[in-house]
Amino acid sequence: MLKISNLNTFYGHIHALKGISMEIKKGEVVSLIGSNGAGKSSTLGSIAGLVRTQSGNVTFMDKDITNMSPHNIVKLGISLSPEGREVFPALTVQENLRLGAYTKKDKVKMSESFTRVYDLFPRLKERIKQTAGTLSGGEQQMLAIGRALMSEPQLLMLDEPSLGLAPNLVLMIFELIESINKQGTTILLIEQNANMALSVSHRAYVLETGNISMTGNAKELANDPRVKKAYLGIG
Amino acid sequence: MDKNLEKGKSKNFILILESFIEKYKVPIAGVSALILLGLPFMGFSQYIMRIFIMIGIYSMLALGLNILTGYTGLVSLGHAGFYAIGAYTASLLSLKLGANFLVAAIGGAVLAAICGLLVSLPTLRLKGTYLSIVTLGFGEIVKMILINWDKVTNGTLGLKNIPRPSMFGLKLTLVNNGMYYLMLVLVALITLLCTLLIKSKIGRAFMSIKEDELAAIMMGIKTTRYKALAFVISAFITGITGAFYASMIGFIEPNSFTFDISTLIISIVIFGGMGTIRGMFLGSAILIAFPEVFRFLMDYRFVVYGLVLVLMMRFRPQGMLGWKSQMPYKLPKLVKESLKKNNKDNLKTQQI
Amino acid sequence: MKRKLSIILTLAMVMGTFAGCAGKTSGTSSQSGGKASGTIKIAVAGPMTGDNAEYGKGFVNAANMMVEQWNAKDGVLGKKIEVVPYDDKNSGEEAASIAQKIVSDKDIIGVIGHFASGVSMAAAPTYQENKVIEISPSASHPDYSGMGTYIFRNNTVINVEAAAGLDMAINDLGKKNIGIISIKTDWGTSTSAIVKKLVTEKASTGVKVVAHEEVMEGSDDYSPAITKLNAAGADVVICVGMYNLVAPVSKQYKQVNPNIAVVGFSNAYSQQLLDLGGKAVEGLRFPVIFFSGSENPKVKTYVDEYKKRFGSTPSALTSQAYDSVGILLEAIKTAGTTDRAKVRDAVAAIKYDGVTGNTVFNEKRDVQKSFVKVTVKDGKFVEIK
Amino acid sequence: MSGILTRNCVATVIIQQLFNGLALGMAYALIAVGYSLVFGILRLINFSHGAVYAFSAHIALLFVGLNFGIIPAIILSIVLTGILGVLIDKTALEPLRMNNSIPMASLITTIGMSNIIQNLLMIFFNTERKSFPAFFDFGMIKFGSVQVNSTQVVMFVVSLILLVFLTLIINKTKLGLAMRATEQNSKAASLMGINTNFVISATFFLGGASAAIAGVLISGYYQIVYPGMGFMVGLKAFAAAVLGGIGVLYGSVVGGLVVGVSESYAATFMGSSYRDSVAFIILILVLIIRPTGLFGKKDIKKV
Amino acid sequence: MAYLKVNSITKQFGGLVAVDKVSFEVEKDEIVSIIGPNGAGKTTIFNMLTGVYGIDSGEITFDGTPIHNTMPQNIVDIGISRTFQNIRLFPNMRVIENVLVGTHIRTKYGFIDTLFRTPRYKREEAQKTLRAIEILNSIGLGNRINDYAQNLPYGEQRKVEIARAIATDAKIILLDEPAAGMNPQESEELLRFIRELRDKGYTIILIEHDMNVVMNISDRIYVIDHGKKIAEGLPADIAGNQQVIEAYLGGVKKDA
Repeated sequence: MLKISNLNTFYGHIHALKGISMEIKKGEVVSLIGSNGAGKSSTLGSIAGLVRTQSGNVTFMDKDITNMSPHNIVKLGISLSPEGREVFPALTVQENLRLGAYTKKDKVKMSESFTRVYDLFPRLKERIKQTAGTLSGGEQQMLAIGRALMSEPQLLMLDEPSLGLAPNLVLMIFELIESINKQGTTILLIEQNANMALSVSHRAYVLETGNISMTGNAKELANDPRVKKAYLGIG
Repeated sequence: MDKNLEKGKSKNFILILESFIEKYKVPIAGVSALILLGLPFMGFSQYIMRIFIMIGIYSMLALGLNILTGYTGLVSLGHAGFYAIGAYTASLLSLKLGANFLVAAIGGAVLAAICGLLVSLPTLRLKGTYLSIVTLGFGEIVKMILINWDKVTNGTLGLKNIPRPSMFGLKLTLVNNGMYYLMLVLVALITLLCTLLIKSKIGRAFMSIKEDELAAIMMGIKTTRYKALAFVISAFITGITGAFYASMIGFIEPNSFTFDISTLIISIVIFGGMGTIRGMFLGSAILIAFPEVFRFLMDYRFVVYGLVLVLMMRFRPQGMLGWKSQMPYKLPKLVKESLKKNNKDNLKTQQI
Repeated sequence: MKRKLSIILTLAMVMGTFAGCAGKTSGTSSQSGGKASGTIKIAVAGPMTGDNAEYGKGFVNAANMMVEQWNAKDGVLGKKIEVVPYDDKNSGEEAASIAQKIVSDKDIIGVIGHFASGVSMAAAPTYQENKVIEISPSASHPDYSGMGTYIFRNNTVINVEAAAGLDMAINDLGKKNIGIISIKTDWGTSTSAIVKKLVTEKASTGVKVVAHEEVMEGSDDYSPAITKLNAAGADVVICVGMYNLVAPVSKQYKQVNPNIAVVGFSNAYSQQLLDLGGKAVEGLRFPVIFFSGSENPKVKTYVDEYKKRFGSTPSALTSQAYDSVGILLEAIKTAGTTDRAKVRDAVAAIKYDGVTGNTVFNEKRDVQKSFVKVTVKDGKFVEIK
Repeated sequence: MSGILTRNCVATVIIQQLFNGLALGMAYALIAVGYSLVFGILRLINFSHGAVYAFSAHIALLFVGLNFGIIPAIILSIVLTGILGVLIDKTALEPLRMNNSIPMASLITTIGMSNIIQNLLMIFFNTERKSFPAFFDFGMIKFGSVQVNSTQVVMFVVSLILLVFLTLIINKTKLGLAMRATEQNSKAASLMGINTNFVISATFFLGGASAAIAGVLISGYYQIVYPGMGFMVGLKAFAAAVLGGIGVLYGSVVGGLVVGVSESYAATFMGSSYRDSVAFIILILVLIIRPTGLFGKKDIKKV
Repeated sequence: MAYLKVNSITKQFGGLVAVDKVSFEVEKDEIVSIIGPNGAGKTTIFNMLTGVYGIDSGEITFDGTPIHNTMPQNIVDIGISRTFQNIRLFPNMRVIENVLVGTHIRTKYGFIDTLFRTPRYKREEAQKTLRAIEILNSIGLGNRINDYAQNLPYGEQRKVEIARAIATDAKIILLDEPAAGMNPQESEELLRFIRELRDKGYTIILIEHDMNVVMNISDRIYVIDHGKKIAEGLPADIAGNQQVIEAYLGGVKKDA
């Protein structure tokens, strides 16, 4: 479904992605793990059109989307829930979600999306009129994921969804990821919490200073001593 | 990829240019000095000489604003206010108290600097645009005071017959090119002042504030104090320039110091290249000469002027000469000597 | 690509600058080096661009008309006359710079301009130092003509005009409670001061200034000032400003008090006053030295010609510029030489009968003229007999 | 001077000046809205706004002169001025955003644009002051000894309606939602599928259109139009916008009214030559006490 | 008395308690790590230590002197310096200039010295430049002094930041995720360097995610979660602490 080949990205003079290639198939949960600054967010940014790439290309469902502008990429069915949640603090929960469905013209479909998201996150339903800035961290994360789901994406990209959440919430978020995936959405996940990420993923890529250092089946990677040592501190 | 390649190329170009200048700096400096000193003898008309003086004046103004905006990152839209304070104070000192130019100019500069301090104090807690807005307001308020404080400033009638400077018993005028040489001296002094400041811990503190104020604070830099200092120095230079301008033009009125002047100064700073000293000269040379050279455009010349600003920002926002030096950092002499010695003494200092 | 473009841009600009400077230098030096060529040049300096461009352009129009008449009769001293316009943007700084440019052209005998007093005064020292005659058709600052012996003013001196205006307010209209609204410029400030002084001298007759308001040029909203004058009980307003003050003040005042009488000054005398003021300026009175509706055949031909060529009625200032050119040319003719010192003496001694009446310069190089009283009736200027 | 004024008169003057100030203030508010809209979304002082305002008045005058009728002329002016706003953004500012230029570059660009527009106006319309028809003059309305001009009333009412209308657009429409989203976080907004460049251009259109309405109203009030008309008014309206908290619409209204009324009183009690600076004095005082203006929100900054 | 003593400090943002009654102590010449999941409040603690934020309650003492709610500049002067989670160098200044800014607070010449290039100016400027070169050499950036900070690769930018912190003559250096973005060799090098620093008499407080680094280098570890301290002890203790594993390493592994 999504194919990245030989992608190079620079931030100023920093070579953030050094020719990475990867692929995601329909229905998969793929995670991207690696330490801070390894290039995980740059990868998502390059796919979503936020970061301009210098060379290489990104294709989505056989369509070249390299360096397309973000709003057009959203229309094609890719949605990103960015790191740090980035909800619109002065807007209400309802308005935030409404913005998630900005590209949808159909009123009926939109209300379906609302129902789906409120079903997934009953907490948000209780806070419809509250401004997003007043929500707790966990609620904001739910809102960010819910917002990304509003456009009914084919590919959902989540950047550190468990960041700063209490353990029980983290568990809940990962359960959600699984259930969203079961509903048919393909997911690309960035997580620092490698254990958790690998537990819900089918496959994973390990990024290290702009290069993919390992890739493979999630279970195998979780048991790989190198991964354990580098990212779990065990062994 | 191409972009990076091109960047590499232009870096090389700058390096070659800079090494060339470095290599031949003595002859280049000599020739430039000779040209500048010899200009009056090259048969230029007084009109052209006058444009040269105006370029000098605006170079000084730009150098002054550059300290504040180019190095410290504080954008002032009210420098015409400091310019006016310098001009009026100096003129009043020489008209009413008969002070000679030097005393009057320093008086003007000091008052401008004091006003710079006063403006800086409340504005230092303001960020970015808001600070610019307050300086804009300051410029307008200065104008209002000049208009309404009739008893001292003579209101809208302005001050006239401002005496020309006398030095060593010689009255400096445009005709005997005294004003031109005085301008050269002032420009040289102000350039020296700026260079000395920039290449010191003070300059580094200024730049660090512009680059990242919080990081500067965390390095122990008393940012409030340095921002105020930047205001004071900037206003001081602008004030001196005002004094020189007044004695050159002989007649000043509140309308000589409008918002347009403030924007012209800032345009020069950006046009030439913020945070560089060389840029200020080229910036003012071009923007001051522009309306003169393009007089034949008549009505359209200020349209073209606007267009030049817009295009410039679009294609070269760092300014004409706004490149970063590619030459190695200039180490102080003492350091070079001791490094040489250390090299002989082997690499014992390789550890902390 | 972009970099190349910008480098080209940079180079082009730098080259342009130097080429421009150089070009100019060679041009001027050849002129100053050689003998005066076959034409006599008159510079017209004023705002050709910017906020007051209408005045500068009016000066140029008038000058061209006058010069063409002379050229049709073989010019002066057998040489063709050329008008060279200079734009000073009504800024002292630009004017001073232009003055340098003008004085470096040896063919230029004199300058008609500049427009505002402050601007004229910034340029005057240069003319004086270089012995170039400056005749300003509009400068009104009391000290202007005192700047030097080559500095002339072909605009009425305020004292005389102020007295004429006041006379209309007090004697013709029979009003006693005078309100003054004046523009905060050198001219406005000094004129209103003179009016006030004159009123004080007549205090015994019960005339008094009930309020004086100074307004900024181009504020457009004069209601605060008007409210104050009205509350102070003014029954006549002396409006010290150009048409752009008199018209809106009349408009805004008449909305508050339809019976207010307004007296203006000759500077406000222009077609635009009628265009801008409409009905509100009906009944407005002011003294002028130039009256476009005059029966005087000389004035009539001039006005008709001007209208035909430029589509509007010439204003007082434009007409003074017209006469100023005439004065200068006449003086050259009288002097019989282009030697500026001699021409200057001829100007000082001239008796010129132009469209703005008889012009004679006094020892202060100011003009003394008689005034015609004019009012607005049915959208036209009418002389009060 | 006050010796001549009776006490009753003083009261009348005070009330009268209040009305004068309110009408003027509402006009400032309308122009201020344009600054505020653009600042809200781009954090940029759009120095070309004053020239845009002057442009609108000239366009309206042009079409009135061509016998289009008053209403069509006004509508054309609003539309064309809005388009001018969009043009400024598209030709000059959008490329800068794409290049991630420093904020100062945009500032200088708007100064350059202001130069271009104002000088083109001077070339095509001449510099003299031109008479503008008094569209809304239906005579004076008297309240006791206080008189209010009908144009003042129209100005106040139309401005109020317009501001309510703008508020509705911003709070109730999809475009408004997109505007608010872009304002708060343009990166996140683009991730929602919002074409932020389009939204910014739309903002410039609204800014231009509101300047045009202000242009028509104010010109109808003073009945004077000239290319330089936007300069001082623009600076003061800008001060008003900052005073109220730039980026906040009702802040602009309050700011405009404060500037208008205080100017009016400054002219009464200090003299008209002080009025132009009153806006700036109040502005500076307010900014010292509240660095983001009366109703401005604090930018939340992360360390 | 501990060298640096943090006693029950609390910080609230709005309704959110970011740091809740956290206490810890650092002895001289120690390397102490503070770990915890992202968003746990570690950086907030650094911000309170360095004076960026005031504290709502509690106290911080350094060598017996209370330093909470003091201006950041004074805290640098006292001898605490830091690096940032997201590198905050002066990007358009050269590497050596960045480090020279670090020496600013220890450079005593004044305005007049600057203008007249007095011997005092020359002497101090030379001393500080030498010191900067020395620090940069020791951290392996000797060949980079002429480069502009923004042109350096990520890992080297981190090092410059550390060099800049050292240049303030700090006694305690706070490192906020110094190993982030470094490859294993670079981390290894960094580890060695931090140890060397400790041996030279610097006290180090570290926020780090790279467990390799943390476990290998720390003398003691504090674990923060949700603004609260949940554990403290030697690396070995922490690695075995069930609460820590749950909070930090990602809790219950499901059927994976």
